[in-house]
Amino acid sequence: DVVKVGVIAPMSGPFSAVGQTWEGATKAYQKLNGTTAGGHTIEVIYRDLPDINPAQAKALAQELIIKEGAQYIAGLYFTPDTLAVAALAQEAKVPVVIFNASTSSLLEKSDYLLRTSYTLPQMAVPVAKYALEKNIRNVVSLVSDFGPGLDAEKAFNTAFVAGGGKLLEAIRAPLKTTDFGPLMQRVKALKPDALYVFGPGGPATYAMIKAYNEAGLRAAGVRFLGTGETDEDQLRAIGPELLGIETGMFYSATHNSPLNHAAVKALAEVAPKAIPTVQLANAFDGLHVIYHMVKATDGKRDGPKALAAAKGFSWESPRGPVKIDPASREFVQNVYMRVVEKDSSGRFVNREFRTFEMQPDYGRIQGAAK
Amino acid sequence: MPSPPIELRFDDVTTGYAGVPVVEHLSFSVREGERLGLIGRNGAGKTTTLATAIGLADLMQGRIHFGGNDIGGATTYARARAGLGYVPQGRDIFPSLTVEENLLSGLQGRSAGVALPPVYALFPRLKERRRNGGTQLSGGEQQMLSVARALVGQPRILLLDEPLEGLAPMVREELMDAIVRMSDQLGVGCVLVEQHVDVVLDFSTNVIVLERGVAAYAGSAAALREDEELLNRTIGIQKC
Amino acid sequence: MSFALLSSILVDGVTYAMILFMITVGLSMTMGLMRVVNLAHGAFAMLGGFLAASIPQRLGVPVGLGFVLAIAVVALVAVLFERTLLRRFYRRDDLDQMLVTIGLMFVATAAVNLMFGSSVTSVALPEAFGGSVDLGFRSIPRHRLIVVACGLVVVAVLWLAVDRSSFGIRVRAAVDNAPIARAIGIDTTRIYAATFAIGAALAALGGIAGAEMLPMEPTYASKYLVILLAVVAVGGNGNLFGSFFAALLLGIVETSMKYMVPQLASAAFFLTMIVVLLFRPQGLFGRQA
Amino acid sequence: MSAVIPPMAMAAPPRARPWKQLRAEIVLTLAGLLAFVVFPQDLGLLTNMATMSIFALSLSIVLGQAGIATLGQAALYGAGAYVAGWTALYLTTDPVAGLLLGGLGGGLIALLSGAVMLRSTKLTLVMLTIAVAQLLLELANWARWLTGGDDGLAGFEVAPLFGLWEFNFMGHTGYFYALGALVLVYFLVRNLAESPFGLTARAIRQDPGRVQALGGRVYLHLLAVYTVGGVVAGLAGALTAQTSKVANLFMLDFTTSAGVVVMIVLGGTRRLAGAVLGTVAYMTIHHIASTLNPYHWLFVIGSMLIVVLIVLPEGLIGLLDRAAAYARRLGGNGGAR
Amino acid sequence: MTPRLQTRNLCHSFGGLAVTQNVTLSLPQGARTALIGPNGAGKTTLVNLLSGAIRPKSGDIQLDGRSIVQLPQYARVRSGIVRTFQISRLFKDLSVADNVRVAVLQRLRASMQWWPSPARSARVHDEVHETLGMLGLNPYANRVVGRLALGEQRLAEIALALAMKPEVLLLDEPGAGVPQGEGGRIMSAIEGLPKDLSVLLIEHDMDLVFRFASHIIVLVAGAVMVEGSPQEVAANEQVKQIYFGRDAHHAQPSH
Ligand SMILES: Nc1ncnc2c1ncn2[C@@H]1O[C@H](COP(=O)(O)OP(=O)(O)OP(=O)(O)O)[C@@H](O)[C@H]1O
Ligand SMILES: Nc1ncnc2c1ncn2[C@@H]1O[C@H](COP(=O)(O)OP(=O)(O)OP(=O)(O)O)[C@@H](O)[C@H]1O
Ligand SMILES: [Mg+2]
Ligand SMILES: [Mg+2]
Repeated sequence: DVVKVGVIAPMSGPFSAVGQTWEGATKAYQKLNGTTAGGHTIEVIYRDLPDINPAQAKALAQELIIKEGAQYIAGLYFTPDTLAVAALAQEAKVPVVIFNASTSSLLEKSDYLLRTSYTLPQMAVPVAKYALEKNIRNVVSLVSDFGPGLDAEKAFNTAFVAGGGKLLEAIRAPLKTTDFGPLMQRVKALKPDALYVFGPGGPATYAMIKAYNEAGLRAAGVRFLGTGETDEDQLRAIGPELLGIETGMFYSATHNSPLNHAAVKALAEVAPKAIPTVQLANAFDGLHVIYHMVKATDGKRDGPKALAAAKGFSWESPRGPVKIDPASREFVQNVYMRVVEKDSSGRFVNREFRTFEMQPDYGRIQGAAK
Repeated sequence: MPSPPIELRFDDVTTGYAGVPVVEHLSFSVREGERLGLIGRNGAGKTTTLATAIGLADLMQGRIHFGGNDIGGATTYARARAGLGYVPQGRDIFPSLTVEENLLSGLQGRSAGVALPPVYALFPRLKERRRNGGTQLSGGEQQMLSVARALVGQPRILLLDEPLEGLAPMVREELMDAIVRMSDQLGVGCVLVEQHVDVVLDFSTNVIVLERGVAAYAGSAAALREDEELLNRTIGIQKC
Repeated sequence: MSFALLSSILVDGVTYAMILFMITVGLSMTMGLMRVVNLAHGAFAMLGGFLAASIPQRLGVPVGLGFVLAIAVVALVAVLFERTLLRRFYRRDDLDQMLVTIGLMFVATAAVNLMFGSSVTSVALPEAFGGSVDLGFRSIPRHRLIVVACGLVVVAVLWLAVDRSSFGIRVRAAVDNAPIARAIGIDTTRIYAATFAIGAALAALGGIAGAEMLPMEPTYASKYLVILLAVVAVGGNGNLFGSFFAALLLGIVETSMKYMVPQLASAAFFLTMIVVLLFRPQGLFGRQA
Repeated sequence: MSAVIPPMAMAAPPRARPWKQLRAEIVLTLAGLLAFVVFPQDLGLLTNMATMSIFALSLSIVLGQAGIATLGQAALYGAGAYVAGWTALYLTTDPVAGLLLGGLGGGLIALLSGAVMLRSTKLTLVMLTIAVAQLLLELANWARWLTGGDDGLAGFEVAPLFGLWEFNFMGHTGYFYALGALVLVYFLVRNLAESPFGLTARAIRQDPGRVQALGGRVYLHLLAVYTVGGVVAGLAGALTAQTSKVANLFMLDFTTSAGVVVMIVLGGTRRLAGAVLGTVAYMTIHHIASTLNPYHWLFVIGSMLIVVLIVLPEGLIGLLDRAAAYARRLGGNGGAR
Repeated sequence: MTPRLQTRNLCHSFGGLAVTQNVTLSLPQGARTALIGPNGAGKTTLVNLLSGAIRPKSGDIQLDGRSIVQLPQYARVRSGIVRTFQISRLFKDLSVADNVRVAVLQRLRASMQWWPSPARSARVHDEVHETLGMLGLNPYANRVVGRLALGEQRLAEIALALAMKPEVLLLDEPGAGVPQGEGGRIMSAIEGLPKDLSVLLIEHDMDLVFRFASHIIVLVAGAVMVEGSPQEVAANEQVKQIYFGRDAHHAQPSH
C-alpha cells in the first residue's frame, strides 16, 4: 500500500530555489532510507504555491487530502499560508510537518502542527549569548519590519540586555527596502560594538551586506551578528562580500558528520541544481518524522496517534542531535556559530566554531517569563 | 517640362474596410496641374476613395498608379514621400504637438526655413498662434493647419477631403484661390472632396459624382452644371 | 538636526534619486514620446543587468565592453518585441498596452529564472568604479558618484537629442495618429522601433548602473515596477526633467525618513506621491491634458 | 424641401422574459453544479474560482464598464477580508453577517479613496490606486495588534451557514456558499450593467466631457460605480477570508491587483461573463500548469496573455461569440436550404 | 420681458490671448440668432462659457434674469442650456440609439437607476426613436457610431442635443461636414423645434445662416462688432470686408 505525503512548496517564483531544495531533499532522503516505512510505500507529491496566498494554500491542502488521499501535509514556506492550512488540519485531523514557516507562536494554532525548521528566538538567543561572551557591550539591532524580524529583534535584545549588554537602538527597516545605505550610516553614527541583523533574505540581504561593507562599518570594526545571511545560496551569489561574517544557525552544508556528508552527496546526485541550504535539513528531517509517524500508525490514517508518536521523538539528523519537545511540539536542536571562509577549493563556506547544544524555542520561554 | 507629367490613376478600383467594399469599380486620373472634383452624399465613399489613394483603406481590386509606378502595395508614407499630399477630413491635428510642430511633422526632410514662410504667408493666423497646442486652435484654424501641414511637404498631387469645413467664407475664398494658384503656377494636381457643389464645379475641370460607392457621373464640370436632374437625384440639390 | 545628519541625508538622497532617475529615464522617454505605458521596462533593466553580469565572464571580454554588449542585446530584443508584438498595440487602449507588456515581463522573469537561477546575481563593476571617496564628514562609494554623473549626462544628451530635435516631433505625431502621420510622410515603423530601442537601452543602462542598490534577481522587473511608475507619474507623464526632479523629491523624502523614522519610509514615499498627484494630477512638469 | 424619412418599423422595447433574461445566471448555476458533480474532489479550487470570479466581477464593473483604470483593486478586496475577519473575531461568527459587513468595508474604502482619486484620469489615476493600496498595506503591516501584520489575521471561527451547514474540511458548504454568492452577485451586477446606470458608465468611459455636456455628473457617477465595485470586491475578500480562515497583507498587494486585471483581460473586459470566464480559465491553467511543471507557470501565463491580446482582443468571451455566430450561420444556412 | 439668456461684459482669455472681450448679448425666448465671425473669433469659446464648460474671467451670465455664472455645467444643462460640438463628440463604441439614450436618461435624471421600471424604459425607448426620427437616423439606430461616415456622425451629434429637449440650444456649426443636400435635414429638424425654444447657431455656411436667423451677431476678435437683422448685417461694409469677402453677393437673406 501507499502512504501519500503532500508537500506544498514554492516551486516557481522568487522562492523556487527553496522548492527545488525541498524536492531534492525528499528524494535524497528516500535514496538513503528507502521508499518504504514500516512496509508502506511513501509517495511524496508536490504542489506549487509560489507566493503568500492562504486561500490557495488551503485549496491545495484540501485537494491533497481529499483528492490525492494524502495522509500527511508538509512543506509550507510562509506563515499566513500555514495558518490557513492549520485550520484545515485541525478539522481533518491531518498531521502537518512545517518545513519552514518560523513564526514563534505558530504551533499553537493547531494540535496537528509539527515543525522541523526553527524559530527565530531559538537562533537569536544563542547569538546574544555569543556576543556577550565576546565582550560586546553595545549593539544596534536592525531588522526588517515583519513577523520573523520582530521575533528576532525581541529575542536578541531581551537576551542581550538581560546578560548585561546595552542596546543602543532597535531599527526596523520597511520590508521592501533595498537601499540600506542610510540605515547603515545611522548605525555608524551610533558607534556600536556590533550590529545584530535579521532580514528577509534574497535581494534585501544582499543589499544589506553591501551597505554594511560600503558604509565602512566593517572597516570601523563593528561586528556583524546574523542568522541566515550566510546561507549557502547567498554564499554562491555574493560570497566575497560575506567573507569573515559571523552568524548563528542550526545547519550548514559543511557540518562535519557522516550523515550530513551523505545527505549533501545524495542531494547533489538526485538534484544537481539544488543548493544544500538549511532547507535541505528541514525537508530531510521533515520526511524522517513522517516516516516515524507512518511506522507508528502502521500506515493508517490516524492523526492523534501519529502526533502522539512524534512528541518526544529524537534522532540524529544531518544537523546534529534533534528532538521534538513533547509539550510544545517545537524542534529542539543545536545552534552553531559559524564564520564565512574560503575552503581549500576556493568555495565560500560557513565554518562552525562554537556549538550551543539543544536549544529550545526561547520565544515561549521569554514570553512565559514576562 | 522635360519629364512627363506625374499622374495619379485609378483603374477599376474596388476598395473598402476590413473586406467590406465601400467603393466599387472606380476609375479616374489626375495629372499635375489638373483639378478633379469628387461629390456625393454622406457615406457615398468620397473619403474612402481618397484614403485608398494614400493607402489608408483596403484596396480590394484594381490598380493605382502614381508617377508611373503601381503603388497599390506601397506603404502610406512612401506614397506621401513620392508626392501625394493628404488633407484628411476632420483635420486630424496631432494633439500633443504645437501648431508649428504640426507643420514641422510634415516636412519630409525639407528645411523648415524654406517650407514654413510660404504657408505662414497663406495663413497668417497660424503664424500668430504657432506656439499654441495644435488642438487648442479654433475649428477653422485647425482646418488651416491641416491644409498647411500637407503643403509644407510640397506635394505634386494634393488630396483634399473637405478642406473648407469650418472656414469663414472669406478664408474659403482665399484658400481656394491659393489652391487654384498653386495648381496653375506650380502645376500641382488636386482631388477635391467638398460638400458645396458650387465650389467644386467652379474649381474643377472634371467631376466624379459618387452614388453609394459607384461613379454615377464622370465628366466635365461644365456639363454636370447643366444636368440638374442628375444633381438632384444624386446629391439632393435643387438649383434655384 | 545636525549638519552631519542633514548632509548625509542629502548625499544619500541624491545618489538614490539618481539611481531612480537612471532606471526610469528610459521609461519616461517611451511614455513621453510613444505614450506606451511599458510595464516591461523593468524587465529590460533586468535583462541588461543579468547580461552585464554574465557576458564578461562567458565571453571573457572586459567588463566595460560587456556592458556595451549587454545594452546592445537589450536594444535588439526590444526591437524584436516592438516589431512583432507591441506595434499592434499603439492604437489600443492603455490597458491593453499595459497588459501586453506585463505579459512580456512575466515571460522575461521566467526566462531569467531559467537561465540564471532564482537568487541574486551581482554585477561586477570595472575596477575603476570600486572603492570609496572621502567627503570629509563621511565616505561614499565611488560607483554611486559615477551613477550621479551618468544621470546628469543622460539627461543632457536626451534633452539635446530628443526634446530639441525633429525626431521627437515625428515620434509624437506617429503616436498621436499613426495613419495620418504616415499619410504626411512619416515612416512610423522605423520611428517606433528606434524610440523603443533607445528606451530599452536606457533601461538596461539604468539597470546596470543601479544594480548595487536594486539588486538583480528574477523578480526585479515586477518588484520595482511600482517605484518606476511612481517616479514617472510624479514627474509628469514622460517629461524628462519631470522625472529628474520627481526622482529627487521621492528619493530625498524616502531617504530622510530612513534616517528618522525608517518604519514609515515606504509609507512616506507613497504619501508624497498621492499628495503630488492630487494637487498636480498631470505631475510636477506634465502638460495639462 | 425636406428629405422624407420612410417610416421605420421600430424595434420594440425589451420586455421581461425572465428565463431569457436570467440565461447567464442559469448557465452559471448549472455550470457550478456540473463542476461539483464532475470534480467533487476539487472543491477547494472550485471555491477559490467562485470567490475570485466575484473579485473579477468587481473589476469588470469598475474598469470594464466605467473605464476607471485601476491597479489597486486589492485595496478593496483586502478591506473586505479584514472586516470579515474582525466580524468573526469580535462581533459574530455568522458567515452572512461577516460577508455583508465585508462588502460594506470594501464599499467604504472605495468611497473614501474614490472621493479623492476619481477626479484624476489615466496614468495618474492608475498610480493613485496603486498608492492607496500600498498605503493600506503599510498601514495594515504597522497595525499588527489589529491585523496580525504579515502573519495575517487568523484564528477566527465561522459558524454554520444559516445555522445548518458547517464549514468542514470537505468544503461542500464553502463551495455552495461561494457559488450561491457568485450567482447572486452576477445577477445584481448584470442588471447594473444593463441598466441606465451601466449605460451611462460606458458612455463616461468613452467621453466623460460629452456626458458632462449632457448634464451628467461624471464624478459622482464614477464614485458610485467605484463604490459598487468596492462592495463587490469586499464581498469577494470576505468570502476568501471566511473560506480560508485567514486575512493577510498579500490580499492588499500590487500582485493581487495585477493578477485580477490579467484575469478579466483574458476573459474580456467589456463583458461581465468575460470576468468569470477569464478567472476560471486563468485558475484552471494555473492549476494544470503548476501540477505539470510549476517552473514554467509564468512563462505560460505571460505568453498566453500576449497571444490572447493579439488574437482575441475581446478576450476569451470573444471566442465564444465567434463560435456562437458561426454556429448560427451554419444553423441558418441549414434551415434555409 | 427679460430675455431667456443674457450675458453682461463677459470676458475670458487663454494666457495672454483675450478671446472674449466684454461680450454683452441676449437671447430672447424663441430667438433664432446666428453667431458668425472669422475663424478664431471666439465663437466656440463663447459657447463653452455659456454652457459652463469653462468659467469666465469676469462678467455675468443670466438665465431668466437669474445669474448662473457660478453654476456648474450639469446644473446649467438641467436648467435647459444644451450645446453641440463643432467637432463631433460621440460615444464611438455605442450604437446610435444608445448614444441618444444616454442623453435621454440624463434628461430624465434616470442615469443613476439600477432597476429600470418597465414603464420608464418604454418611455425612454420611444423618446430615443422619436429623436432619431427627427434627423432620419432611424435606419442607423443599431449601427456603432464610430463606423459611420463623418457626415452621418454630425447628425447623431445633433440628435444628442435634441434628445435633451433644450430650452436654450447652442449649435456649434451643425452643418459642418454635412453635404449641401443633407443640410436640409438638419435645418428641418431645427425648424421643427418648439417655437419658444431659443437657439443660438454658429455657422460659416451663409445659406444656412440666412435661412435660419432672424437676428445675427458678428463676433470679431472676441468682441461683438455688429448685430442686427440679416439685412442689416448683410449690408454692413465692415462685415463684408472682414468676413464675407468678395463673394458677398452669396450672403443674401433668402426671405
Ligand atoms: N473605418 C470604417 N470601417 C467601416 N466602415 C466605414 C469606415 N469608415 C467609413 N465606413 C463606411 O463606409 C461608407 C463610406 O464612407 P466615407 O467616409 O467614404 O463616406 P463619405 O462619402 O466621405 O461621406 P461624408 O460626406 O459623410 O464624409 C459609409 O457607409 C461608412 O459608414
Ligand atoms: N484652450 C485654449 N488654449 C489656448 N487658446 C485657445 C484655447 N481654446 C481656444 N483658443 C484660442 O482662442 C481663439 C478663439 O477660439 P474659438 O474656438 O472660440 O474660435 P471660433 O470663433 O469658434 O473659431 P472657428 O470659427 O474657427 O471655430 C482661437 O484663436 C484659439 O486658438
Ligand atoms: Mg468623408
Ligand atoms: Mg468654433
